[in-house]
Amino acid sequence: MYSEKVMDHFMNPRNVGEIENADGIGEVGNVKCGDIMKIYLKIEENIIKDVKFKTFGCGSAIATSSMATEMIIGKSIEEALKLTNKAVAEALDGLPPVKMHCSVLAEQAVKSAIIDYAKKNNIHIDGLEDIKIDDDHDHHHDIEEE
Amino acid sequence: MYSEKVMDHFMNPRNVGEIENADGIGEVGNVKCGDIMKIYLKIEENIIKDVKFKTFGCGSAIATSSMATEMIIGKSIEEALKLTNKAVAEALDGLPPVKMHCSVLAEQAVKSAIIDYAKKNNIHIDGLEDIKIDDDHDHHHDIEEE
Amino acid sequence: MEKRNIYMDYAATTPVKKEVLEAMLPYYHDLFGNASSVHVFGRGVKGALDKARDEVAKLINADSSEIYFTGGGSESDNWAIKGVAFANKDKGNHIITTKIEHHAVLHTCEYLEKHHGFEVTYLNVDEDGRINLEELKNSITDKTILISIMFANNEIGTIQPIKEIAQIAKEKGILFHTDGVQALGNIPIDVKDLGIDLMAMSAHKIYGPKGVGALYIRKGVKLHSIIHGGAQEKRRRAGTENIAGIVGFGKAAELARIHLDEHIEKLTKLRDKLIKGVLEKIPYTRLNGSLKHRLPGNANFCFEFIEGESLLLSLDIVGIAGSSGSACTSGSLDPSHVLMAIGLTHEIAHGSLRLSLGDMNTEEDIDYVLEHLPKIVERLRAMSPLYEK
Amino acid sequence: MEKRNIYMDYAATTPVKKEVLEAMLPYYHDLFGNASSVHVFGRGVKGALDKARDEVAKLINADSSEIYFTGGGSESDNWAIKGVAFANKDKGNHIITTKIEHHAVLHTCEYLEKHHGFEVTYLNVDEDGRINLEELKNSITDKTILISIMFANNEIGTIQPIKEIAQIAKEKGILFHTDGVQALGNIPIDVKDLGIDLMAMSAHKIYGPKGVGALYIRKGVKLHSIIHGGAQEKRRRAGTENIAGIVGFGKAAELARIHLDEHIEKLTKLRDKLIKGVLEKIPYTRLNGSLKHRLPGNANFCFEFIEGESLLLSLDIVGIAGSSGSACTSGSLDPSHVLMAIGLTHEIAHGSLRLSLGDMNTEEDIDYVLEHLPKIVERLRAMSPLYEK
Ligand SMILES: Cc1ncc(COP(=O)(O)O)c(C=O)c1O
Ligand SMILES: Cc1ncc(COP(=O)(O)O)c(C=O)c1O
Ligand code: FES
Ligand code: FES
Repeated sequence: MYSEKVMDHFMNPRNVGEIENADGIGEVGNVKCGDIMKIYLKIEENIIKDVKFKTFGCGSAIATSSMATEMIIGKSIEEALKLTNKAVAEALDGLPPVKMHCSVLAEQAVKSAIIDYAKKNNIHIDGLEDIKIDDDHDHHHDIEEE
Repeated sequence: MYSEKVMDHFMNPRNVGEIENADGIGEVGNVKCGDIMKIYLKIEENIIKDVKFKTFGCGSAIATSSMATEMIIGKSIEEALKLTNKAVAEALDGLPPVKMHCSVLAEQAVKSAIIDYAKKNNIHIDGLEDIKIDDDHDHHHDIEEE
Repeated sequence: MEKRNIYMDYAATTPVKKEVLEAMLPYYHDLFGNASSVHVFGRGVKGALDKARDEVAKLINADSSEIYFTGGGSESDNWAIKGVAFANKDKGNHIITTKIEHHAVLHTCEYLEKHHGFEVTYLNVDEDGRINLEELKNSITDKTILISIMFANNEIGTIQPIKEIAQIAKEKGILFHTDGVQALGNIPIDVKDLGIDLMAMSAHKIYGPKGVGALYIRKGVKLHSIIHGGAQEKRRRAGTENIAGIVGFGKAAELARIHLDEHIEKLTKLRDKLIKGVLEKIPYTRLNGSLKHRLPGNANFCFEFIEGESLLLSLDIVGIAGSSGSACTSGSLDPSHVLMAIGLTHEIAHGSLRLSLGDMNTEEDIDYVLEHLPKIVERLRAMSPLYEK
Repeated sequence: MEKRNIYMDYAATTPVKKEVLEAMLPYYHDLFGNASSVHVFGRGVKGALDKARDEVAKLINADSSEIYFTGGGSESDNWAIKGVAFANKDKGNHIITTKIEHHAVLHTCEYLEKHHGFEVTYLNVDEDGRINLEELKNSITDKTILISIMFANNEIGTIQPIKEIAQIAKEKGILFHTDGVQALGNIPIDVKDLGIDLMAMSAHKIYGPKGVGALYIRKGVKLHSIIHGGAQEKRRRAGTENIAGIVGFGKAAELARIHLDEHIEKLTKLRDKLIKGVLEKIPYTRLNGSLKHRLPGNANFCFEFIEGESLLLSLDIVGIAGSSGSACTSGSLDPSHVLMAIGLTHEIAHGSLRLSLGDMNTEEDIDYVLEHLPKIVERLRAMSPLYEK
């Protein structure tokens, strides 16, 4: 069901862990839904110098966290904000349809870590105010009952 | 589904045919139900000298007609009246449950031929008045619907 | 000619083709997993289900997503009819069907009448077994929620004017279900072109396994489930998937599609030879059903003065397997409701014989039947009190 | 230890045993006839059906005539519940079941509530997963027409006090159905002694084929059919019989009966070793279900701080096939309703793992799991934001 890339990032996740005194921390998801993603950022001069993550969740949640950290490391904040869940999923050679929402989690975790950074440092970043983090994200339920 | 005896009497029925100027003719069954049995008797001095039958019906109807004619030939009328459908079925090594009613037809055909003989000759035979020939005999229908 | 074993009861059921069985076998032991499982035993299986669904879809020009696997043709008929009826109870309670449906449709309708407050119109058919489109139109009321008319009849092989029926249903906004069990794999079916909303199918009539069927449900058609439970078949039909069976159905559908033209050509030729021969050689014989609108493999006769079971039995003895009425009803001794509906009298209907041809039949089989059948009919007639020469 | 392929998902489905498949094969091609037919192709088949029915009956000490073959466990559950409900609508509209039933029961009950005016009480269970008999008694009203309580649970393996439940139902004149799908072939079942009125069964859980099941209907119990049509199964369940499948079910039932004692002994031993090992080696682990009233092959754990799918995936990589929640619901991402009902919190319920053992498992398999599982759990915990060492 998962691509080789997903399995690789699931089995050998990049950037697992925490950053002490991180400049920004984002946590999304909901333990009730079975998924929590936590992203730690080290930011220097607007550049993401280091990223770590911890994830409680399904295989796809772990793989997308891992991929998302790889995709933003070394990037500027503005570039990191452009990261979409679709881009993460594509970088993993796709996800099964019912697992697309796990990549949304990864996108939102990154964004909420940046929001945290902005708040802590009281800086303004263009477009940040438009971002909505939805903790109670919809879990897929098939529609056609009966 | 049928015993070898039934198959034998079906394939090589004994006493098929008609008797011209028969002393008694019995016809039972109902063309609507898919079965008619006609029995011809030649009777001399209270003894059944000859029997013939014609049957429109299932394999078991043909076999029971054939067996019934064999069982009464040479018998006295009183003996022939004692012929039961069970005896015919047993003589054929049994019939499938849904086919038992075909043997009833054979018993009744014999009886109605004897009634005809009694009527034609205006003689009284003990027990004859008790016999009821039911032309619209029940066809098996399984009971448990729904 | 020596004794043979000739099967001419393909309309009752067909043998599973070798290629079909071969396709099925791996799924009993090596690839036995549950299609819904994450692990390797389950994963291999999901692709096989998808492929089978594609093949069934292709055979009738449906989308894959419109095919739902079931436990057989009867379940599919029940699902379509009860499912639509229960889902539309508030819109209306009237169903239209015909007098010559398979019992899976008839008894379902009767059940809905008796226990769930529905009203059913059973359309007449003409002596060929075809419905009258005017009668159909006239029987529609503003309470009509479903029209269920079989594609082709199992006993007499008559094919209905499906496209015209679908058109009428569509104009009135009524759902149209057709029992396609006999038509599938025997004539071309294009559900999109024909405008069918629901169609019941069964694998064992097209050289697939028994106990597997499908319901075509046009995208957007709403109906209640009849088997609730797990999330299989997009939550519309619960139950661990019968993977081997479904794979077999898929393979059978693929073979049916590939060989459809030659299948039709071959069976039509054999059937015409059989019908011609029987009518020529046996007097007091009637061909039931339509000459023109007829399934390629179906021949159905009535031989006056004799009864069907004794005929079948005699044929069986010389190695010819046919049927009388429909096999499903042989527990009952009433004459076929289909033969009654095309206007036969009881006595004639009792003497019916269906010889349904299939892929394993040959010209020689037909010759063999044409040699034996006349003798058998004559022998039984000679015993019949109804027959006066 | 090198990599293996270890199947521990027997509660989801089982492979078809060699003897079972061998018994089935003749019925695909040589003996393919319709069981209702008169001719030689059909005749051979009737006896095979009878024999299979006898074998299933023997396994549960029923009469042969009380066994009705269906298209699987889900159909059997649906039939029992809807059949009784619809047949007794005028007596009452209340059904009692539990919160931990299989979806084939739960969703059927929900459907009857939503669309057919029935009311359903869903009984609670204690932390072992057992119902409270007093609560059952108290929930009975004069409108109660059916009690449906599963024999043994598919996720946590808990066995209910069936005899006591049947007794209560009988005293009140209420029909009692039990979903016996998981219990069949895994513990002794005597429907007569237990006083069961209806019991659903499925072949593919006892090393038989998928897509075949049965419903035990005690003599005299009345219920509506859910698949109407032909006269099969004494007119109570229509559809051309899936002969190969039914024969396979019969053979599987025979093998299950003959080997029941050793099967139980072997699986109990393996299971206890597994449970003991896991609880010893892995901290923050909970065994779900009852220690005493438990299916021989069932082990179900929750590992705190991790999530089930990533656990399954990791196990799959080292060749261990287990499941999380029930396979049927893996389309949904909610935690198991059974684990919630025994009082677990969402986060813990998400970290569940069911390893269900069967005839092909060995001691070495358990050793292998006990070697790999702790490492996998530890690896996932190290990634989890919930886990603070
Ligand atoms: C307890 C229980 N009931 C019912 C079913 C449904 O059986 P089937 O998959 O044969 O429809 C299952 C298994 O899936 C089960 O474990
Ligand atoms: C026209 C028709 N409909 C429905 C069915 C029922 O199909 P199944 O036997 O697969 O349940 C049959 C055959 O038995 C049939 O010929
Ligand atoms: S994180 Fe919810 S299923 Fe993947
Ligand atoms: S005579 Fe009626 S079935 Fe035999």
